Amino acid sequence: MKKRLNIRISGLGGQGAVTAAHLLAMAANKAGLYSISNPFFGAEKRMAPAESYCRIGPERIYDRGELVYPEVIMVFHPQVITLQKSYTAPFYSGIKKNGLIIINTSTDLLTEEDHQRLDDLNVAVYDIDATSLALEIGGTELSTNMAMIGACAGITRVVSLDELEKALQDRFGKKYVASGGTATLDEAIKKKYAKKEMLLKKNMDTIIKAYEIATEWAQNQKQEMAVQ
Amino acid sequence: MNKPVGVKEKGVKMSQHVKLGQKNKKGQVYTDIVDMFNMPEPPSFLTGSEVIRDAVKVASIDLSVAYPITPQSEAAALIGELYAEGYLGDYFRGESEFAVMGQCAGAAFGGARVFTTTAGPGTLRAFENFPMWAGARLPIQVCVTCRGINSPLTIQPDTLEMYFLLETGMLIWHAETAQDLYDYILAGFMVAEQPDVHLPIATCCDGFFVTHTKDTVNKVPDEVCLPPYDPYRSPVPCMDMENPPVRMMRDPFVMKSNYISYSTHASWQQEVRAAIERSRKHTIRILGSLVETQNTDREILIVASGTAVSQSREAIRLLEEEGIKVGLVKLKTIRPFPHAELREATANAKAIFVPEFNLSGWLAREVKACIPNNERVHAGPQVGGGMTMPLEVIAEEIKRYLGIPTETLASRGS
Amino acid sequence: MSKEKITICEDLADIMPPEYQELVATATYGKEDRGWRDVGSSKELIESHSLCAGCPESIAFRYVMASVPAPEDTVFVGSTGCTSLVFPHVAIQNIHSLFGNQNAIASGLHRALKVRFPDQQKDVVVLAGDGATVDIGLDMTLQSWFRQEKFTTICFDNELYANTGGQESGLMQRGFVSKMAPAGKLFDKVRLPEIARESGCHYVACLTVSKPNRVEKVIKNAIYVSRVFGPSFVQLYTPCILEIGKQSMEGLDEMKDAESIGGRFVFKEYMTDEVKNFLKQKDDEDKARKKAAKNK
Amino acid sequence: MYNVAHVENSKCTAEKGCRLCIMYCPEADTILLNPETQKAEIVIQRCKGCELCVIVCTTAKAITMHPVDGATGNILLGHKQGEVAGLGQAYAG
Repeated sequence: MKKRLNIRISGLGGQGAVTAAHLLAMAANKAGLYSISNPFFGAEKRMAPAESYCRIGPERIYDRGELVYPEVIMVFHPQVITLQKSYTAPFYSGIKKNGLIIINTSTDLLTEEDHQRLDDLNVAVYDIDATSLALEIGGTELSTNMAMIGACAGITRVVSLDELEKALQDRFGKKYVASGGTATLDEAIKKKYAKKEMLLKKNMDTIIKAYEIATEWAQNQKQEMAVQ
Repeated sequence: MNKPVGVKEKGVKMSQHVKLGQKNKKGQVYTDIVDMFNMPEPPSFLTGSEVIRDAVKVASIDLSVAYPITPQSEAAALIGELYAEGYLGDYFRGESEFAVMGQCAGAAFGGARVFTTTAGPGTLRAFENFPMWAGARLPIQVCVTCRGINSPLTIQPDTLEMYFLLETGMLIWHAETAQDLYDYILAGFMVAEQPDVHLPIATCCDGFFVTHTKDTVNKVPDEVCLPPYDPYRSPVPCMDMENPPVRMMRDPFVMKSNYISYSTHASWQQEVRAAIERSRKHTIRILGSLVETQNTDREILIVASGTAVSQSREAIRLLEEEGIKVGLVKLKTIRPFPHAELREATANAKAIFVPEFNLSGWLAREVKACIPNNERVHAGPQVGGGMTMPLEVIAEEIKRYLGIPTETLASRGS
Repeated sequence: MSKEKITICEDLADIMPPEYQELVATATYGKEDRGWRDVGSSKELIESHSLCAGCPESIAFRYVMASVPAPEDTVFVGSTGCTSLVFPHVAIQNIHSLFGNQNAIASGLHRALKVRFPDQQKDVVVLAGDGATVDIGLDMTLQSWFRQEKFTTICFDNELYANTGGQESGLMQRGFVSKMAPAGKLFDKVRLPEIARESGCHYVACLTVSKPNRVEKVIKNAIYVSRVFGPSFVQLYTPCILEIGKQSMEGLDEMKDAESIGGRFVFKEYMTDEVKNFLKQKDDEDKARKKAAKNK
Repeated sequence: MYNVAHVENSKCTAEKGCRLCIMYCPEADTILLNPETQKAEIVIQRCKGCELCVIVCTTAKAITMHPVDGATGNILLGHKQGEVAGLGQAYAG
């Protein structure tokens, strides 16, 4: 793999953007790679802008904090773009050449100007209706983050499905240290499923499905992506 | 006392010389700190807050007082869980940082090993206590998870509060990573409690960058722990009515305007500062050195502490790709300040950059005050208010000095 | 345990100051039923200090030190003020840390002593002025009561900041003209005993120090109650004769005036029924013990 | 020049159980009970001369105030009492 993959995740509070970054980092950790993940250091509230960051690479990573120059940007919610619920404007500022943007949407949200700018940087944009996918397979919108992780891994191949499953086990399979809001959401998602195994399985299914369709998209891409 | 004292008959409490190898009530084996560091577990992937909890778990702490303030709240709450599991003698929530630090002082006066955490505005609210701790020679450890302190309200990381702590008479260590934080918390007690040191210690880390970031950490096994604190090895009497003297002073100098009072206070302050210096040898024994250096033979050096070191490491890597060679000096301790080490490491440098997570540039000033030909020191880059310091920004600063044209970095807004 | 902790090493005995030698010889550490009656014939736990001649606070100090039931296992926590001029001369370990945080210090200290000596009774007693207790330290005073910390808080109420030169304090009476209240204090004396009761103190007393036997009883009650039930509070009127313009020998009369009917310091005592029974039982036991000792 | 207290043994009723001056003296260990004579006794170097003992010794009137020789620290019994330690006077206005 490349020296470093920097992933910036923009979403709304409660969508699991922080959990997604932790899962990706944890999966990389399981794969024997180095990784660091952290949230944007704010007082995140439900439906307010939320950002998280994940850095993965084959060497010890020291860089931390906000990711200003990412290779991958994931947008978990259309309002990040449409209502500017984002810490950065435009949401793709700082994206590196040949980078990748994954947006959870059913329709194209970008203006012509946006497209032009991203084309100039040779940035690939992948729209995926992750929320519908989450509802369909996971049975709840709360699994949107799983679909997004799956898509990210499917395109970048930075971690495998196996490692993601191990990370999922780690995160939801045992006692986890989480602050107030995250702990409440953990409880909510646990209640959605009668059993913990169901939670793990449904979420994994969502990851796999997104992984597969994203892989297919990536294979059909003619664009050279820095992230592969 | 040179007269033999029958401890049991007299009911006098003597030092509890707990032997290494004995077990505590949780079954943990009292172990020398250096040996502890030589028995690492498989690496764990943890946030800094979890790392604080795990260090406390093996630190034989008697008492901890908590108060919520971001970003240390999570760690303080996790210590509470350890208390519920029986790893601490007592734990409670105080009413404000000023009170918390007072409660910590009371417990330390009573002979307990005390740990607490604070951040940013809390550090400043508590401030009156810190010089008092040092003056009373209380070896309390406070983990300072640095956070902005200015108005308007911020909760972002910013190391300005360390500047305020510099002259409190405390030991001040600055952790770069979660690993550092873990090691410093354990080593911190061992150094701070030495009879010839016996001072409070602030183990500082950059909030969020360390506390809320998941990172790889090598811990020691949970089955070992630090030897307990022995208050009767203190250079000042423990306030438990178990040891003499029970009467403090024959002629107190408090509030007296005379030369005896002046020189008592002056020599006491000198003694506190001397004790800081005496901590060096203990720190070196446990942590190896007060600094960490890389390629100090190079003409350009970065001197930094805390997370700024991490960002510098990445910047050096980035510059290396372009053929620009830069060396690094990481300062582990800020008090004592590693004067000799820094002078030696920077002897051949033509330019010294001091990147900092605050706009006051206090570390650059400390460096300037310490080395000859200090026009070599370039204070910066500096970021304030808690923003991250992209490696590109450090690299740009150095390239500008070298006269290498750089593309203007895209700002985050437009 | 009684005096072993202060025993002098024989080899050093000749260089120890006479005041310390007296402590070893005749002080009342470990004496059962020690009290104000011991003064005059035993070494007191307080040495000559720099309070003003005739200061009622120094009388109060004498009574408190004579009344503490177990000085050999008591630690005092003081605060900044006139009291901090006396504490260095007290032969009980004591802590001065800052101004106002005395109840926080005591909370930490008491808990540490409980952790270190789980099977021993160690008394922690806070003794601070009204500025420290009610103004700057009110938060920590109240919170230690809310938390039900098991120690006694004593407030030496002289109704002003004496050590800094007579400024208005929260416990000053309304209308009193003082520094920082040039037109007279505009609000009432803070009703601390009532606040203490509502804040969870199990035993509260408010009185002057004009009667040593009463002070002794109150101090002992407060400490006994704090051992078993939780926080207790004693407010003692110790007028600052200097700042209220009295002569050095007029302090006693001032206190007697203040405690007479209609005065600010009419003796007040509050306790829960539980505490009342406890103290009565303790009284009966003491009496029986003393009687038995007499008959021996 | 300042005053210290002096107890006239012939008037002192300590042997009958009176402890008023011992009790009300603000200073510790300053008025002691002499175990042999059973009379109250002033420790001159501790006495600050506040005169409170004179106030409480109303019945026996056994205590009087006398100046102290600055050089020797001895009580000058023959001399008339000097000005009292009227600390509050400056404020009495």
